Amino acid sequence: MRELTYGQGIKEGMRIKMLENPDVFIFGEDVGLFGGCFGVTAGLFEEFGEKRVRDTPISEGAIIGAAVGAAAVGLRPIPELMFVDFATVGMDQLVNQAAKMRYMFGGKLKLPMVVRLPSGGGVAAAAQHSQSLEAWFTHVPGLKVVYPSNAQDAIGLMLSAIDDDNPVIYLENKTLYAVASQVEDEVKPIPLGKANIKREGSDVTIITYGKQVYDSLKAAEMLEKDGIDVEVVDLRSLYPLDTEAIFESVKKTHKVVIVSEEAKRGSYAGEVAAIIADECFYECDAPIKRVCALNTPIPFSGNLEAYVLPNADDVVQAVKSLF
Amino acid sequence: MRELTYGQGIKEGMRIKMLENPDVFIFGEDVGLFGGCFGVTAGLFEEFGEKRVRDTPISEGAIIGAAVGAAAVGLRPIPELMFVDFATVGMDQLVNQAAKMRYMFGGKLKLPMVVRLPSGGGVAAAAQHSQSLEAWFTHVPGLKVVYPSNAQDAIGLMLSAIDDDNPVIYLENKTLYAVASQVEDEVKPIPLGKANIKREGSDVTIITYGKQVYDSLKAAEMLEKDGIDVEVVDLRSLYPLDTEAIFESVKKTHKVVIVSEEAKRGSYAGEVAAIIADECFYECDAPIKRVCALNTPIPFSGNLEAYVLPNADDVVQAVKSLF
Amino acid sequence: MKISNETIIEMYEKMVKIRKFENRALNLFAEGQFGGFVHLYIGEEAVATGVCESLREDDFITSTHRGHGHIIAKGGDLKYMMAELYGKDTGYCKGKGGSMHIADATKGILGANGIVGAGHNIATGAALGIQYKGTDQVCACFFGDASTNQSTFHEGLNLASTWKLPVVFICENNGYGISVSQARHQNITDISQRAVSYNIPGITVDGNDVFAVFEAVSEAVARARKGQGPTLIECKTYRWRGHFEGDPTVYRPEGELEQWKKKDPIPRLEKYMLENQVMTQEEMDKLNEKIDALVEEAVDFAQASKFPDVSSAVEDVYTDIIEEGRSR
Amino acid sequence: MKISNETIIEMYEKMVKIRKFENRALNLFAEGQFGGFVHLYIGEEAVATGVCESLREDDFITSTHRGHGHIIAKGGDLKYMMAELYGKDTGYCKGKGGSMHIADATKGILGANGIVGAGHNIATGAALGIQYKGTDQVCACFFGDASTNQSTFHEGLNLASTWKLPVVFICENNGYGISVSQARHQNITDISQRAVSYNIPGITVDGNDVFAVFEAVSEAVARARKGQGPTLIECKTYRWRGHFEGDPTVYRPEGELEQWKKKDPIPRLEKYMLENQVMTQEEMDKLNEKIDALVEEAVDFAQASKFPDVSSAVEDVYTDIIEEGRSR
Ligand SMILES: Cc1ncc(C[n+]2csc(CCOP(=O)(O)OP(=O)(O)O)c2C)c(N)n1
Ligand SMILES: Cc1ncc(C[n+]2csc(CCOP(=O)(O)OP(=O)(O)O)c2C)c(N)n1
Ligand SMILES: [Mg+2]
Ligand SMILES: [Mg+2]
Repeated sequence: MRELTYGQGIKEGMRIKMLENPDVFIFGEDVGLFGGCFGVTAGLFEEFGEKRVRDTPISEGAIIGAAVGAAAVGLRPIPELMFVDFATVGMDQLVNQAAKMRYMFGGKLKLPMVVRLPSGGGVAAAAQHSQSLEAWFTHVPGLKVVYPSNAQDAIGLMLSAIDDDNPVIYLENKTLYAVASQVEDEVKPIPLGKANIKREGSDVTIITYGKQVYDSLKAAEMLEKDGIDVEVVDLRSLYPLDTEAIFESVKKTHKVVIVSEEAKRGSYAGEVAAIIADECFYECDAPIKRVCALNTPIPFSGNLEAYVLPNADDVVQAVKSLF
Repeated sequence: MRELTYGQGIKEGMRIKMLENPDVFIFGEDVGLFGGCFGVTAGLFEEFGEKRVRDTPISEGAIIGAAVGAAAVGLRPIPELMFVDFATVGMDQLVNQAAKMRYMFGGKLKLPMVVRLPSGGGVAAAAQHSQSLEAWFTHVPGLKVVYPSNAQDAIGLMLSAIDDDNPVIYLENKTLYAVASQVEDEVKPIPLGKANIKREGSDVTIITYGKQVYDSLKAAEMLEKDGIDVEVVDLRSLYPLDTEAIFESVKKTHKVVIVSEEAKRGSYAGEVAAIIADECFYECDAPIKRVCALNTPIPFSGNLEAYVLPNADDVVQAVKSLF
Repeated sequence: MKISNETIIEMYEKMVKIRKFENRALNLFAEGQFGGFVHLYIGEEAVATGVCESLREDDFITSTHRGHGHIIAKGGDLKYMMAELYGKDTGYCKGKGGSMHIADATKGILGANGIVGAGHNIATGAALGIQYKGTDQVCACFFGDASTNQSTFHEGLNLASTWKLPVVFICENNGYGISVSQARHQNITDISQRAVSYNIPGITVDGNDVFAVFEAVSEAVARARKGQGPTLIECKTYRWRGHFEGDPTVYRPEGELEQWKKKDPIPRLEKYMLENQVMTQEEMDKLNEKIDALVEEAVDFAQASKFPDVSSAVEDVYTDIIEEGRSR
Repeated sequence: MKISNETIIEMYEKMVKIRKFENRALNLFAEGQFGGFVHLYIGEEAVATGVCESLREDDFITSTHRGHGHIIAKGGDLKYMMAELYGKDTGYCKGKGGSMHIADATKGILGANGIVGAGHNIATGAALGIQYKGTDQVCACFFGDASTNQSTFHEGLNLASTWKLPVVFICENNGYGISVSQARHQNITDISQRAVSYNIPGITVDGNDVFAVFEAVSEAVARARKGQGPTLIECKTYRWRGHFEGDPTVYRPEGELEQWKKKDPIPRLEKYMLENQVMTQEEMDKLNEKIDALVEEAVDFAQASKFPDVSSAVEDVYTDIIEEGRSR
């Protein structure tokens, strides 16, 4: 075992595949000498050179669109956008091209590409640099979506994402980049679609991912003092979704809280709730709760932002409301 | 009373406000002499002239972005995109500018604009011209979203949307344009956030909007023969959402099916299900069902498209599964 | 530039093939044999032909909503194309794509596209792939005049020029984006001027002169193969039909279409071929008959083919996941 | 062009105001008094100043992530600006926006913007609004060199030129988009060349020469007011600080910053004013002191202000709906 930050984990995943497969390469704004806006690609430019770690002009449409073209002719690009918020600029390329090309062309093309998108708030970056947009991507047939919460998952999911022959949206939480955790010496690929039970419990299931895994684990500890035994499920992969793991947990606890950092309205958390409310309805003995951000853009001022984003206390309160 | 098509209703709503308020104007691709891709603006160019019904170059980003700028300096633009699928090209302008500007600027600006977006499948237009993307827009704080199902609602919602001081996404179903229905001689504005009970019933609630209102009503008739008494709620306004009407109906029927044309995964239908599963849980005595399109892009071939899109039979089957 | 007779005949064959395919599609659509949006290429045949004749089989193209001509010129098979228009199982896309999404990766055809301007970035990306792999392939990117106002035009040309990618940008300036004439959708007349923004060669040619197109593109392709970067080539031409089948074309000034019909690229080439003894009238007639037969064969093939089984609707979203069907 | 002494003094005052505000913000940020992304304008003061001096109070501007200079030059109040950097209730945006989103509609400031390139279309839309209303206002649109590769640059300039809208496009070419030098992000040297794509005047000026900026923009503004459409003006300049506070600027060639510091627009203007008796050294010193006091007043104001009450977080999303808060 060794300690790695989340950011280092993402990098290690990419590096392993770049060493293994010359068709894997990175491009995006300031990913080269600068090492990426959040330092994730630092050192890769020096190691692999400009051909494989390439700075682009500021045109998110060109970044995603060029990835589509490069993937279509046989490469495995890893485009990076600086913030998930800028996916709005390359949305056509992602949704109407990358996600649909294989289907529109009758399955006669594959598009292996991993789109890295730093997400989430908490760094006083305000409304246009703090969003969580997983609900958009998970709504689009043709995309796969992952969201690691720690260094080991970051590596394992990256290895699988790069090997995948389909476009994979790889979401990263920017407050986690510097968070260190234990990692196996040799990390194996984590199959897309496998959730991870971070904490076993029998009274209530918290389903979450990304940064909220930490808030949820903290809430679980707080709730333990009140005698509530919480199970925490880290989805890791948002599509495909590990419904089996979810249903198994719900069958055990009969209560569910879903925690995410998205604006609550139209959230991916809602999709998870809807799936449970349909396919696991009779196992639930209490309302299916969501703890999300408030339905506002993310404000700049620290206290406002903290109020808008969900935290462990909010999770505790939601769980308690079920008992 | 008189008969109008859905398309004529949309036009009448715009026309009334254009006559009333010189600040209201229309622009978009081929909205002028051509009368719009679906003929909705036909005649307005002749009536109001090029200043108020203006053809644009093909740049959806410029269309939405210019609407933002024009609204910011005091006008009430009605930009039209030809297909909702092209919102992907103007997504930044819609999501990061129109939706957030007021909030980011501390409430010191208002942005009255109505963005018209023809939606849905059923016309053999394939994957890039057939989507239903309401889930994206309803997820974005700062946007309001309406989706009329008939001529009268089309007028009433348009009147309110144009008068609204906030950006309103006005979704239109393209298979409904030519569908005629009865309309009051003088149509009053329909407040945003008010659902319409299209059919009263006591056994099950179908929540729907747009084209699926028709499928749902048809299903209700079919189910009547089996002795199932169906209530059909036409949401009309997706945000703000008339949760009161929904909860009232659920309290009566205790069973819910939500019907929409979206890809099921991450759908707005899921949001409605999630709200009920939280706030109305104890009133439900059966799984909350969704009937949506399959999780695929929309295929071209008629039989494939028909299979992918939901229809009355699918609704019947879903309802029956609850009894 | 000396163009061999063989090349000229090949180009003639392609142009006639496109014209006949499109005319047949036009009638079949009018008969209601298939639906959807169908955008025909009649009148513009010299562009696709001159461009694709400059390419090798292992080169790539990206196409548009008006793609039939590009695909035929790059070697697409009429049978699979027609079957796709019908939405049949044997079509290029197994009926999932239709007219706007025909693709054939084996021929380097990266697909027609329903999003105006989508090709600019995809072609640039394909060229990035080529440069990365270090081969001497190129990618030709077709697009219309009105698409040069789309975001992607700028993004694609900027990236391609900055990285000196092997892509040739082919603007088919037919004077309109649907109903909006060029003068109303942009403030310039020669779109090739836009090359200045990227410091790449920009050239305008008569798009109804297949030789002019072939020569300009051949030169651009040679530059691209040598690593000298992209070129923007504007081909002025005209579409004879409405924007899509069903368009009443109210926006056309009277007489405009007739003027352009006089510049029909096919009789123009025929005249040249006869005058220069490239082909005799008899040989041409024979070739035309052969193509008629090919087109009929394609129609028969399409009509005889089955519609896809509905179960296939949930396939091909991913390489590895088959989605749930309606039975659930 | 004869520039009055009054105008020169006004411009000098604005430039010094910007410089001092930014230097103070720099220190306050380093002290940890506030967080977020802060992009400073030091070194580029002549651009915002020359531009805004050409405008009337009822004209509009759109700004960028690097917006402080534009806002000060257009008449923004240092107090409300500083309070916004602190995220205070008294800030321009009540603490909801921060450095990247300062706006003041009463001064025609349509807002700083965190999305690179967002202004191109918004400014074009504001100009559309002006043209629609038939006033003779104009909108000036600020943006960086690297933003001219963004989709929006092309969309905005194309629409504005096609419709002859009263907008002046001001490119602040400081040679970099974050770490990427112009030579690596585009294939051209003079961005004003891109005007050719839209058939509008394009001109490059020394962005550190406030007179050159003022003259070029004044002319463009006059054209715009007369309904003659947009102009693209490139101002070559340099940012002294990192891209954002905290950027180690590893990408800068040695000596580059020092070279540019020699071209500091402020001493250059001071020299001119002294030589031409526009102001005496004493008067200048006095003005500097006055501005120092204004900046300190702003800091005091910001520090003394309260943070917004959390209940305000759910306000201002809409004009009419207040969202639910955490209490629910
Ligand atoms: C992003 C996008 N916007 C609008 C459309 C609708 N549309 C389809 S073709 C077309 C006109 C294209 O004109 P041009 O690029 O000149 O090509 P042409 O049809 O003349 O060959 C438009 C507006 C679209 N398909 N995609
Ligand atoms: C759409 C978008 N892409 C990327 C960024 C990240 N970003 C912020 S500023 C910047 C560089 C801008 O360079 P330039 O336009 O030259 O302005 P400058 O910072 O030099 O003033 C980048 C890449 C962003 N904010 N928005
Ligand atoms: Mg055209
Ligand atoms: Mg710059």
